[in-house]
Amino acid sequence: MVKRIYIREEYCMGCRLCEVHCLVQHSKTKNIIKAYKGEYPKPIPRIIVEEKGYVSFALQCRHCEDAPCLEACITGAMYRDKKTGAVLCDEDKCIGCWMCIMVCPFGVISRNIEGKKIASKCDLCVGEEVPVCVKNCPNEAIVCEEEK
Amino acid sequence: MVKRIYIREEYCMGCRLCEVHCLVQHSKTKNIIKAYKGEYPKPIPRIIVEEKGYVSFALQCRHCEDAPCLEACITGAMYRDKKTGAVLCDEDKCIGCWMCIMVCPFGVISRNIEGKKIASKCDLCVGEEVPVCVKNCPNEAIVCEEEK
Amino acid sequence: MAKRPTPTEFIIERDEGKCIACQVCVRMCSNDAHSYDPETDTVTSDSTKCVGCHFCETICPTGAIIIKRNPSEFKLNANWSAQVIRNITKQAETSGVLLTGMGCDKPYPVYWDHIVLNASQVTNPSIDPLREPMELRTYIGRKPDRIELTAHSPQSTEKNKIPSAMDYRLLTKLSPQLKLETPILFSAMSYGSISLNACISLARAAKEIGTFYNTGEGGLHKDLYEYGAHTIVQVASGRFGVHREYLEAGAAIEIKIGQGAKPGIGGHLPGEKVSEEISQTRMIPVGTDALSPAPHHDIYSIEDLKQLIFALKEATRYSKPVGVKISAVHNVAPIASGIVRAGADFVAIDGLRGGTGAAPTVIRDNVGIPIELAIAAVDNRLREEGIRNQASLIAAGGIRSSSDVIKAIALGADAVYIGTAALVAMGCNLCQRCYTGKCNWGIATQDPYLTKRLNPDIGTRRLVNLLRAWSLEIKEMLGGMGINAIESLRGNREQLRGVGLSDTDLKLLGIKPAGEAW
Amino acid sequence: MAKRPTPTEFIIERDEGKCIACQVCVRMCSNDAHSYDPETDTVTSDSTKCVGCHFCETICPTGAIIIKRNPSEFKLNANWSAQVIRNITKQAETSGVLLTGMGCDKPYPVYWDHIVLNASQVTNPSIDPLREPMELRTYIGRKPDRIELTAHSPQSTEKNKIPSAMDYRLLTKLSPQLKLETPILFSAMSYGSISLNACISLARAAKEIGTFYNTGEGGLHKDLYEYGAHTIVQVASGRFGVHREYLEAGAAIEIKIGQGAKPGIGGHLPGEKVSEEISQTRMIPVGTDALSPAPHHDIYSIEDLKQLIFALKEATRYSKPVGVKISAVHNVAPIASGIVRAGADFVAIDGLRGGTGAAPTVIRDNVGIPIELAIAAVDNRLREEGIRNQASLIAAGGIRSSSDVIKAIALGADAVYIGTAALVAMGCNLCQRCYTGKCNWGIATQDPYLTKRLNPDIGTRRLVNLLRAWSLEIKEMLGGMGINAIESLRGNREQLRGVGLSDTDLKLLGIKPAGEAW
Repeated sequence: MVKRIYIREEYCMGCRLCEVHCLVQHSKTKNIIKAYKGEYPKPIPRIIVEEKGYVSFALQCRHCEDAPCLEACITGAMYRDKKTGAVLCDEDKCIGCWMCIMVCPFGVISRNIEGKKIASKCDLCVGEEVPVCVKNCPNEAIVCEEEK
Repeated sequence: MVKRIYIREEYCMGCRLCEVHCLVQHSKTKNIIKAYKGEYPKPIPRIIVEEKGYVSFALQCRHCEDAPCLEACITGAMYRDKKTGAVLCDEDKCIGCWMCIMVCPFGVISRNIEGKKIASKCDLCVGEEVPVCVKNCPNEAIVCEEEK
Repeated sequence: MAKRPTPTEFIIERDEGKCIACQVCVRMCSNDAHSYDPETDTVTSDSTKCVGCHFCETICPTGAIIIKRNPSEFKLNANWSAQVIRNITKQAETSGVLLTGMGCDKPYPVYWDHIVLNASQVTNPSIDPLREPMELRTYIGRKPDRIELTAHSPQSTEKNKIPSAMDYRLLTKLSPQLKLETPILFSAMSYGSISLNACISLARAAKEIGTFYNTGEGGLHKDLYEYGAHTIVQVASGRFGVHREYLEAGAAIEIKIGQGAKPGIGGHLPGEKVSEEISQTRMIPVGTDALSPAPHHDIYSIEDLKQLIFALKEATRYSKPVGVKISAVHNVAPIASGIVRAGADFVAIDGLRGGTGAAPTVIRDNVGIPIELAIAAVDNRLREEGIRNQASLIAAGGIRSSSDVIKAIALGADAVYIGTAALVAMGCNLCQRCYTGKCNWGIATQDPYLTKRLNPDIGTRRLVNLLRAWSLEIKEMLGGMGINAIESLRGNREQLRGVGLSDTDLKLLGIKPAGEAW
Repeated sequence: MAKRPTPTEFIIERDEGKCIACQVCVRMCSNDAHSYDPETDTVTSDSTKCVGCHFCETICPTGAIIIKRNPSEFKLNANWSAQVIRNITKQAETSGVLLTGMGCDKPYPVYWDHIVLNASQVTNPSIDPLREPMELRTYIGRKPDRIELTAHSPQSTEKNKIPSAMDYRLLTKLSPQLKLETPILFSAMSYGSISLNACISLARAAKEIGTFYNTGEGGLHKDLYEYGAHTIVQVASGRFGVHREYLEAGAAIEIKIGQGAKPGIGGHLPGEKVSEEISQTRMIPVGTDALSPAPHHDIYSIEDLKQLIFALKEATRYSKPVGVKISAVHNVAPIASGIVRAGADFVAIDGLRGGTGAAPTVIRDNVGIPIELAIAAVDNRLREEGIRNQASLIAAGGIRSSSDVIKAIALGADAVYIGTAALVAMGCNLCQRCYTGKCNWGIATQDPYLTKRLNPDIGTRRLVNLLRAWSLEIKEMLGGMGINAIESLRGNREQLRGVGLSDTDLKLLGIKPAGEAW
């Protein structure tokens, strides 16, 4: 079964700790202080908190069943992991053409341009039992559940 | 009615906080620490505290009814604001000839020479309800009243 | 000096080596104590704005923030403390009554801390609560003066049958009771003084544990009706939110006469907190101040109170207990006696250290008596008058731990209310600024940006954890005394001994000094 | 070591990131603790010069300065504290009496902090002072033993007319009274010990609030005559500034026998403070020491005191109350009784914690008794002797808050004097260096560079604010008790209960312990 990350928007405080921990998780050192103060290229988070007034929610790749980015990718960098069903980006193959970004209906793929140009997106924290955004949300506003 | 700033000299402690706040008000950032530590040209106060023995008082442009600086100004930079009756210096027009300084009977116009040379004087804190020297005097020794 | 700069009570210490300028603190502080300067890509703090709630310190992902008390120190003086000087300074500037939140913070003696518990040695066996059953179940309500039974006609015709409980029928009509699985209830905290998420957390936790929460004078929000079986609905001097469905929804009704934090004083929810939802729940227009008068304007005597008690009993067809909450004042014992005689099924007594959302500091810190003395006085008085069984006694006001609970029960209480302890479980760090409505923990606020910080799933879990932990500890202490039911400890003051108390204290508490045997 | 460097009592912490070198601190410190180095454009501080007045910390525009106590710590010792060691060291170097300012700072018990107040619950209604009238008005002066009235010949000839107050005429001749709108007066603080601006602030605030200030033994500066109707003029052992116009200017006269900070000790205004203006006001040559003897050299007995009381009454044609101020000493009750019998219209009693401009530290901290015990003792004694009505009782000495005021009145005082609290309202932070004449706040100084720091417009406003705030709080507390006039609380010790007091304390204070009903 594919696990999905859901946001319980009524409890998202807008603190953006999910962004912080996502960035650290996807840094080279995985050390929060080095990730922010020492790394080049500067890592970027793959989850984005949207805010309007007092409403806020965290958003990241939905790992769509019928994912437009998979079709749009011209190098085959974007692929679906067989085991987890997650849509992943093979950074070695990615050439930074941004086609995926243009077709993504949720706007959750980012340009990562500090080093080699690549598309940056949620990978459900490959290798972690629970994605770090879920684990570190102080208000349990981000949950990881089997697809409903 | 023209508002004038008056000094109640018997309560002027000589702390010079009026100078500090005047400087900050006329700085670019209006941030006290940046105004003192980071700005170029370094802003200067438009109010000056005079001291002799234990007598001290703050002095700034009296916005004279018959202002010699208005007549002395060769570029027309010095002008009287119609609404408030304040004598103001248009810094774009001012060429720093210092004629105004020479004719001022109170000696309350200063040379500002760190950037473009201009004459620097009290503008009654354009846009503020109460001039900052009045608002920030810890002993209420500076008051702003309709002309008596 | 005309107006001094705001005295800085706390210092925000930021470890620049650890700060990653992620701005979580900037986003989260409702007092705007932190700010980000994009020019320098640094976060700086303005300590004068810090209230000491420790939210930023708690949430900072690198532990870069430490909140310290500002040591700004005057000359050492046992009488003119920094706080006295600051209070006078503030009043010289504002001419106003000093306001505060939470309970009395002055160092009056805490009698709990001068009472020790007994345990079994040799002459009676202690009990291991993990192996043997241990009963904390408590019933709140009027107990009959005597029980009348009739022997059933035995169903079987066997001779010499030993009669069992089944063979008897209860003739006495029992009064309605609240059944508590642990002798701890959540104190009255109104929707308005705390957020709906906080109310929901309390309600769910009460349901899960098998106890009760109390609405305070805030009415019952529509989302809370489902927890009615675990709700004590309050009727106070403003009568806000009181209507038929409200009374019927609750498992019990409490008439609030007074509260420990501000005896003799009314309440005031400022209009800016009266949102659409609160307006509907309290039945007052949006944006109007909710003023609870100091007295009930229809209760000037015990006789008046009796009328209200029975009006409420009538309205609910004598189906639920009706109690009265008072603050512990000098005459608490005779007043409680009057209340019991007026027909109350329980009396809740709130002591000097009881909390509040807002009170004049001078009232909070100087009016009323400590709850320990009040429990002893009331229990004594009711026993002397032979009416102790006619009502249950709920003690409140600064209960901080399971040992406070067990000592309160041994002194004579049937159960305790906890308010501040429940708030702490939900996150509160007692910065005492509840009255500002800017609670960073999402508890004492109605600001939708702040209230969502309290996820009621988490709130419920934490409250349930707290009550489970205390209940376990109470069982351990009971077991140590060789007692297997909290009922057997109630009013059993022989299990208590005083340490460091005067003779008068011991006499009033009705306990012996440590060192004296039974 | 022949002479040690001055011990550093405080540490000046300067945050270099915030210091903008504006030099406000440099200009303002009368102790020259800060200095500017133009070479490096930085301000540095010499902590050894800091007295802990916190003026620089308060005025610094960027909050760059924090004043801390120097933690310089000796080996922990409950008996030989750092202060004891420093005092001995100082005396080993100077061979002098240790001097200090303000009141006793030693941790003798403060009984106010062991007394709680009552509030109404059920059996009597509390009162909301915002909705109902609440009377704080207080009259100071001798009250008649009994009132005689005659019925007026009714103006109308109507039959069965119900007589109104207008139909009666008072036959009893009433003694002169001071009318206070709130039961708080400003204590004696002389022009000389404090600046004229401070005196003007007190006088104006007294006028605005409707109460009184007290000249102390400093005479009446010509600028203060206009506040005569709100002035109590003092006659003390030095008789400085006493003349006919002075006596006539005041609303009441106070004979000063003693003061709480230095019972049994005289006063001493050093010659350097005797400026032209002070010389004229005190009627002594410029630059001479103003020495007030310890005793009045013409008062060695109650009979002598009686002569002075009546001399002053004669001099003012019995038109104003004449009172006597004593410090609270062991025999305060019989002494007060003697004073009342000698004809005093009020007795002011100044307790152990009362302040001063200068006193030997050893006297200040060791002589006299706490005011709480003195009030109770004097009130008891006067009641027992049936002469309580013959004089009003003004309590003084360390009243810090509205709760101290209300407790003093419930114990038996008619009103209280506040001195230190008034100084704090004007800016004082109790650095206790009044005797140096270098008060940075412009209060306890005659240096024209410093006195102008206290703008009397601001001083007046702050004092008025303080009295308004306290009056409001007193009304709230009274209302909570269900009492609508301060007169009904006076000597009403049932409204008080002791917490953490010994049986003897309770007996002497004449109050019951918390937990005991009426």
